[in-house]
Amino acid sequence: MSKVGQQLYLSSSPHIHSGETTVKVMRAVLYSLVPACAVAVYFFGLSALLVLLLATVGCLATEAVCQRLMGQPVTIADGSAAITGVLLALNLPPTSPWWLTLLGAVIAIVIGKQVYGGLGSNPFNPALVARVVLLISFPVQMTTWSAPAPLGSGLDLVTTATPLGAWKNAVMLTGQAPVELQGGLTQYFLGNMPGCIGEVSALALLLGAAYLLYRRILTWHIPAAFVGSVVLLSGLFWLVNPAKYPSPVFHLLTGGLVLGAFYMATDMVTTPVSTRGMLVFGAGCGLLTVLIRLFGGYPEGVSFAILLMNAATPLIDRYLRPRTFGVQAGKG
Amino acid sequence: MCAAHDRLTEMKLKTFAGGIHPPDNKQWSAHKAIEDCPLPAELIVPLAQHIGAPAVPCVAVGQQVFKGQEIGSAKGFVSVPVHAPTSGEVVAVENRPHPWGTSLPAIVIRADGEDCWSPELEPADPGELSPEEIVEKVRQAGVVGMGGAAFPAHVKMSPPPEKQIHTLIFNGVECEPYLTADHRMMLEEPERILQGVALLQFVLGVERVVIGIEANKPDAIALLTEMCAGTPVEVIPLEVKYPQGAEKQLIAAVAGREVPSGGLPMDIGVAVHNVSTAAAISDAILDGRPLIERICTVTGPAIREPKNLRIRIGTLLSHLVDACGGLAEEPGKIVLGGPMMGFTQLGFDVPATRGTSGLLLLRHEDVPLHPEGPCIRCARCVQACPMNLLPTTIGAYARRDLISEAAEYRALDCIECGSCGYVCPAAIPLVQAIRYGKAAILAKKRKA
Amino acid sequence: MLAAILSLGFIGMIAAFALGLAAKKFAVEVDPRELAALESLPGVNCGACGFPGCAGYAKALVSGTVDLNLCPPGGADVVVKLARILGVEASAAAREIAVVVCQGDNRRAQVRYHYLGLEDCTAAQRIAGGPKTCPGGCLGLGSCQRSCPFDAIEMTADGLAVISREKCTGCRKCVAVCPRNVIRMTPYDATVHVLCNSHDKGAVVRKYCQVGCIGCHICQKTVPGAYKVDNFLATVVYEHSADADEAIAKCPTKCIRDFTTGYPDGSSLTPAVPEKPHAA
Amino acid sequence: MTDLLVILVSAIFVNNFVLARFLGICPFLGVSKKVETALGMGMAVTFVMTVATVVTWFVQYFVLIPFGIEYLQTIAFILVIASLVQLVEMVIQKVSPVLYQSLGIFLPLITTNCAVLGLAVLNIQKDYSFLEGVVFAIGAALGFTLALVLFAGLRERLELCAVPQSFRGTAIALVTAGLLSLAFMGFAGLVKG
Repeated sequence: MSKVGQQLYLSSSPHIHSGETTVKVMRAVLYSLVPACAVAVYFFGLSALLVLLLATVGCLATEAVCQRLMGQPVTIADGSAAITGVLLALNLPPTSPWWLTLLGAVIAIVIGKQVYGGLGSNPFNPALVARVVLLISFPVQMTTWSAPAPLGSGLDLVTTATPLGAWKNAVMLTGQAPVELQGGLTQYFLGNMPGCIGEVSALALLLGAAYLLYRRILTWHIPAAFVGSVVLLSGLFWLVNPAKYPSPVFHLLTGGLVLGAFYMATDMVTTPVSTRGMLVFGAGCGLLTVLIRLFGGYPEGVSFAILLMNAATPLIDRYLRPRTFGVQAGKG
Repeated sequence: MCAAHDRLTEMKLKTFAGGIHPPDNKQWSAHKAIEDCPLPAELIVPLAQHIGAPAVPCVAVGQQVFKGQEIGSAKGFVSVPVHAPTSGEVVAVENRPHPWGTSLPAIVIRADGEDCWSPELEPADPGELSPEEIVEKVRQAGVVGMGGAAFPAHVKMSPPPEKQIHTLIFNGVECEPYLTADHRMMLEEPERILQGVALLQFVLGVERVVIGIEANKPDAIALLTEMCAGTPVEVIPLEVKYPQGAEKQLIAAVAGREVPSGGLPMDIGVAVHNVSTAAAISDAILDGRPLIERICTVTGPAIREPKNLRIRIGTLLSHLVDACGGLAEEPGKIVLGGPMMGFTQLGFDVPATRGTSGLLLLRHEDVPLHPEGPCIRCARCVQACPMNLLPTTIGAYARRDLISEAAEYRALDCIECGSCGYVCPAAIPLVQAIRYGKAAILAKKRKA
Repeated sequence: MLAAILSLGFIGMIAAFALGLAAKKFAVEVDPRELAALESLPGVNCGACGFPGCAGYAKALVSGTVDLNLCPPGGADVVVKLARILGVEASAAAREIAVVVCQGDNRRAQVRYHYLGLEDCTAAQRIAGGPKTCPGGCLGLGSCQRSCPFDAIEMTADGLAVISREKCTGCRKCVAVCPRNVIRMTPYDATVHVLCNSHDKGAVVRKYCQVGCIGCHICQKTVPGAYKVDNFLATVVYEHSADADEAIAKCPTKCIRDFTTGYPDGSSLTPAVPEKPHAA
Repeated sequence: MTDLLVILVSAIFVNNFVLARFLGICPFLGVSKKVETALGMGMAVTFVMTVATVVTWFVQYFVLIPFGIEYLQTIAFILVIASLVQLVEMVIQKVSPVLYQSLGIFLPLITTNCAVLGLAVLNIQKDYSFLEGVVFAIGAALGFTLALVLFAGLRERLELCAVPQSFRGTAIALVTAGLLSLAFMGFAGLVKG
């Protein structure tokens, strides 16, 4: 038999691997966002495309510069910065000025991610950090919405209010929900409504999410708990006073709920690891979202809700560990 | 057979929570009948082949020994003697490379080619033996758990009186990918297994006896079911999932009960033995023969002709490779045992021991090499962990030497099955990190 | 005005009374010497003394059952201070520092397999005894570096730990963490060391390391008394090592080194020690 | 009843003492390295805040106002609160040495803690009744504890992260506190408090 040289590998077990890698996971998430981006470009035209490109390139460039400055290997090829960029763009209005988009990209990567040590270390979702910073710092630019102008329709982007914004205004002024908002649910589902680039089309987002579920990158827990608690709580208010509070379906289809529940709240890095923890996390997001939407100062609460639950994630992880095999419930 | 397979896939199979589905790769050797490995010229019998105190040599250099003669005596209760695997001359009692990674005491025997059994070994009539006598004979025969852990079998056969065993489970799961030794034994030598089953049932006085087999071995399930018809032994097909064959997971699947953390199966009235152990017990009593050989699967993409070999304990791995037609290719990794829990070796100059269920040779391209990245908290390890632990958290604490935190997250409950490491997309050596943490926790406990 | 003085005074009286009562009722005895001892300790909580942090050591000190010189980071100053506080005779500990007695980095010493796994020497040592062929050589995975509370250990690009003479406080953490016992405590004043940790025969050492001690006795013959060779490995007899540096040039494998003239090759550390007293 | 609830919710979330009013930053940064310690600190603060509110309310309405010496409010409050904290410290040291050790030097810090003093002053400014004041105090203390525990959880997690050398310690803690405060801004306008 042949002589074995020093070319042998020795390691601890296991000696085989599933073949799944971080890069593959990130790529799959990017692929799953393609439909939402396509719909956005269809409805909002070149300005949306520009925001998407600027945000993505901005995030990649910022990450590369940060890592170069800190003398670390540049890992922008792992796709995580690109995801942050795309998600950030999807959370911006289609008419965002270029400087706003770039600023958001820098904030997301520097404050949201790299100061914590890069991939896997950030406690808050970087894209949401950037969105909230921008929302608070530049409320005008961040809440200037435009009605969709589908490609080929010849329409220009016209400034208008989002359905949630319109509802909030009406309730503040008259105490009553405007009737016409309840009507366009099918249009909302398809994405034909004003809003952030990525939050308009529930259909496209769900398509992508279905792919992620199929690839087992998403588990159902967080989205289900998120959507479920929103339906439950908003349904409760709706049943009590349908004239003032919008229906659960309205809640689901408008604003960033689908984007939030399936993409932002499922960011693995910033969410709990145990099944029970994920359910609590999702339910907490839903609860806070409805509370902020119905009673808060902001018309949309998804971003804040997720950030708040991000903050609670370490505690959830700590107190909702899975019950270890062979340990009686309630003991250790 | 086909019908049996269909029935298996239709049934809701018993299993446990968590676990993974690696490709089983048993096709390399599953259809190969057991072959006798040619007797090597020299056998190196390590004195430490089991969990517990190593045996103490009781022969001198130059002494002639018979096959089956005791050459190392047990030291203490949790220990077993070792025996000469063939007749010949003791040529050395010294440290030799051992599969555990260092040089350890071993007895080297030069075979005389006669392969002559010791005249002192005599078959016994089990009907005339008391349970205690059977246990003692099993101990003298050096029988250990043959699934890999090599825990002395007589210890599991003599539970303290307050722990009455009511369920006896035989492990024919063989959930490690690549390995087919138990599978072939169940197909080719079921009588040996069932005789051992009957003996254990008698010794422990149990009502319920179960043989658990993974559903990817429909032929073995069909055969044993047929042979057990009319006996109290029940054959239960189990879902194909790793680590179905881990003791605690097997009990959970079959008996629906959890072994308490830090406890033993006997704490909940269960005893688990491997099917090959049952066969070895049968040999020890009915033939009076000690454990000097076992079935070992030599397989993997780097071996020319994968086989299931009947090998003598103490055969060098190089000899096993030669018996399988040599190497097809330069190996990248030599693994003793299965790919999930086996140990890598530095070369082929170590002997097979009683726990050697397989020799797996991987090519360079089969070795997972992609570099470790940061944990993205994807929770795959959490979902895969059959013990419901948080592997990534324990690993992170352990490698930062935050030992009490690792202990708080129950690192000691880890069974090191490797499921977390298998699924980790960041290629973090989780099992190694947790092992490191466990060792540190135990060291700290000893100190305190 | 009067109201202000009176009312504030009244409130103050009540508070004082309540506090006085509480001070009596909830009094907790703390040995003032313990506080003083804690104050004089460096407070880095390195654990070198073997107690849980400086507070633990301070408590143990007051109990009078432990030595005063268990705090290497504090050095002689702290021993003197502690002695004054506790009213005992000071036995100043000679300063000791840790030295990695190996020069066999991955370029000069043979690596016998590709190690995959944790960047940790203890973990690697468990995989077939570690990836270095030499049974005593530095594994170069940096466990000692990570254990050092004073950032005194450098890992060279080729995987060798080198300890800075200036930064090392002699806390022995690295000594405890090294699975190969290749880090030794040496007197600070001794600057010449034999940098090898292999007891294998010369011929064997030559096969796996270019810079290992082969046990040739030349150093011992050159400077009698300053070296001793035990089981094929030379070591410096630190009590008589004044002229040990004369053997450096004679060593055939260059495994003797004077740290005042340079750290092992590949290290970026620069020797910054004043000339030796006898070298004038 | 609704008023009390509004006061409570407002004090916990909307006008969180740490994250919206930026009071009590010192213990927030100092005692947030471990969740257990943070909980202990939270309880100590809750106790001190409630008792301080009760006592200062009485001092204000039965001493300062009747004697017309409201201008001595700050001094009087500090005096009362400082003695109170001393008292708490002594009791804890006797009753739970472990808690005492982990709270360490931060217990005396409550003495001059602006959160406690700020609470007492705000109470008077807002013309709260006695009951409202107590509810406000409990809400503020719960909000403080919530922020502290959330923050401690985050910091415990940061211990396991590869934070760049220059950001380790207080720097990253401050960044995190900022982001946490940012998230709490989502509660703005939730109730008019």
